[in-house]
Amino acid sequence: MLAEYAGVLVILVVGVVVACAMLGIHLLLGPRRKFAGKHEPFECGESQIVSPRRRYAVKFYMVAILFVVFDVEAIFFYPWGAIFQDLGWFGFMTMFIFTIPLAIGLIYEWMKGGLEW
Amino acid sequence: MLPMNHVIALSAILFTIGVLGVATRRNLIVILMSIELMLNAVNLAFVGFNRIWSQVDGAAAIDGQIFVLMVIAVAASEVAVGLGILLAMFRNRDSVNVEEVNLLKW
Amino acid sequence: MPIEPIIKILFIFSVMVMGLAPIITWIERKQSAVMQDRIGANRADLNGITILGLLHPAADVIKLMTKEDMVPDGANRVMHMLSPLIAAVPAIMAFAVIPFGGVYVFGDTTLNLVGADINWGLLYIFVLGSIAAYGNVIAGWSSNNNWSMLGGLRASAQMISYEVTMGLTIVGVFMVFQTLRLTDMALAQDSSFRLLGFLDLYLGLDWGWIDWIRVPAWGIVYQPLGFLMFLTAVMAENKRPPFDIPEGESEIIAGYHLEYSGMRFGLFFMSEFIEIILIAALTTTIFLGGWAVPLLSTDTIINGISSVMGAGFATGLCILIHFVTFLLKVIFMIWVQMLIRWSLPRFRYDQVMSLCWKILLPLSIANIFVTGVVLLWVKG
Amino acid sequence: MTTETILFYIFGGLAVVSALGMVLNTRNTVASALSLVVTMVSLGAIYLLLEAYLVAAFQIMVYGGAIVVLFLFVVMLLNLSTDEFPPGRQRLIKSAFVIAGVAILVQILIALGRDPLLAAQPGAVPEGYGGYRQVGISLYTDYVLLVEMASLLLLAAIVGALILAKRKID
Repeated sequence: MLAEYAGVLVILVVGVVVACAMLGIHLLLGPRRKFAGKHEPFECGESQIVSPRRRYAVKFYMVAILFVVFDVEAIFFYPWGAIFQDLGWFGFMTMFIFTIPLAIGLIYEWMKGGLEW
Repeated sequence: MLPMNHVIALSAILFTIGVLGVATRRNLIVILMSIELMLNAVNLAFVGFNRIWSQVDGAAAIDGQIFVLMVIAVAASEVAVGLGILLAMFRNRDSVNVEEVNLLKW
Repeated sequence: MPIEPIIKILFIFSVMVMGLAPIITWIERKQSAVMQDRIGANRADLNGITILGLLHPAADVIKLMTKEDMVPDGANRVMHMLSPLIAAVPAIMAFAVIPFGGVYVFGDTTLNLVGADINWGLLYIFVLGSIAAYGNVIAGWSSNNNWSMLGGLRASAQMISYEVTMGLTIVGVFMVFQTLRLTDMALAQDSSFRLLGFLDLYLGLDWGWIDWIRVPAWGIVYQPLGFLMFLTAVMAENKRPPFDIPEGESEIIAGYHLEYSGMRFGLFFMSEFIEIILIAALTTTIFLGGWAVPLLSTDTIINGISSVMGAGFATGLCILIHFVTFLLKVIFMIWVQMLIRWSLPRFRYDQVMSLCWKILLPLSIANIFVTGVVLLWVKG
Repeated sequence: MTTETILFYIFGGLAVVSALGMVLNTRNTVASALSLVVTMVSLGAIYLLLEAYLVAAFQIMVYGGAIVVLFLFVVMLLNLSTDEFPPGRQRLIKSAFVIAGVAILVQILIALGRDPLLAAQPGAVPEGYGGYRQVGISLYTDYVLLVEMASLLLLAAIVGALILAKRKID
């Protein structure tokens, strides 16, 4: 059973080794000249006025909520799509009914302004 | 072939870690993450037991994995609503410490 | 450890990642130069030999390697180091399931030209995509910089939004080909059908030339809308112009990789280019017939050549033809992406988000159900 | 030991260590969330070893890729980077919790070691076990009602989350 996934393991190893090697060579070759001010976070020539560790708009959270819900919807679609022709009209109606509440949810969010930026 | 008792033992260990997280931590986010961990431990047990009973009366049985899919759907809804509650709580109390939420109404 | 997957993986890795990725930085420069009526990259030279500017990728690598490795004050050092790896490694790993050739029979052995022939190959790519989203958000968070943080949040919001759409736009293809395995999808497209076949099937017109007007049975023929939506979604997922809001230079300087220098930045940069190749390879495999030569199926090619040369040689030549076809299609799709990138101005953030949630998502669900009705109607 | 067993112990160990890292890390909640990602991905790998392919993919996509992203967003948006263990008397009570929990766990583990059913090796799986075809057929014939219920649950989640979070935070 593992034979199919041997390729995945190999490419995981290859990818990690190559990426780490790139970072490693860079660490060896790059110069190291530190002085005060150089390592300050870049802020268009100013010193940092506010810390980035602060609160941000909640809209990002709304997008993430929608994403989680629709990602779960999508995982129900994948196996359904791949066996669709075996399921026939019954499967079609199943998924149609499955989609209706989610469509209502999307429309509700749309109407409430959850999709506006 | 995997040692099945170790799979189930791993599930038990993860579940215990989740329980201890819920019991000891005060940050609501970490508590929710521990709940996710507990759900995952149960999922592991479902998949493991499904692997043991992969055939019932000669027919392939997949019910454990179906349950895992359902748990995934439940966990997604739980997280969405739970974090919504967390945001509401943060707005009102300016904290996500569960011990400061001791009023039924504010 | 079997030796066969190692060879196949190393082959596709060296061709697609190590070979093509530096070259497309050159393609991009030349393409932009052509479109802006300039000459383009031609300065890097060895003793006056420039080879059309092809030395620029090498110069880039040398430059990135010899820059100082900077970590800003107040940054989280471990995560600052880790996030370029999280962005680059999944992009590389996705090539394991891309078939770069079909299934060939040599006597009693079969050769399947794909690194890992996974049953759920397409989902494997989605899985890697969902992991890759962490690279940007961690980069933004760990840099201790306002612009980086905003860029990281924008990047992850955009990536997760388009991940859902990307998944749903492709369900129509699953429904047509009835598989999640990329090898099977490519094999299913290694054929053609009669464009006017309905004339003699339904109308009983028995004209001889109907057989000659053939169309390759590619995904793009079955799912033209799906192809357009998928291309849009994956290009937005890759965060390149016109969807480069997370790194919009004019607004948030460079976004999440603002505080990255040298090869750490290079890995982000490289992962974007690897993803261009991945998008090209993926759309080729799913929609453009993969390695299949248009209108010439594998059997036709092998039978045609083996009547002259012998079966073993014919199969070998067929492998070569298929691989070259695949590579040409991939380069064509890379060129299409470059064309889009240099033609369109950047969208606003709200436009990108409404394109995803208000247009692509409803359209892709409608596409799924229309495909379903048509499929069931045709199958009776 | 076969390769699969070795991989199982590697990923199982990774899962336990990162789960502990999530629970014990009080200084940095972002790191906690990222530890949780490692747990989820290791569990996905273990599902693969248990030949539950589709579930493994969905585990990493939804848990690793979606749910933890949501956690990470909330941690970052609210800047909840620190937390501390409770002081004083409560610490005593919670230590009792920990000891009781570990004691029960040890009991369970001992019981598991003696279980004859789990000690026996499971047989080979039937053809197509855990693939999308088998799971899909089962899901869309025997468990159709469950699928429809899941969709209603997700609708409830969207509406609930929107109502709870719709007011602006700052």
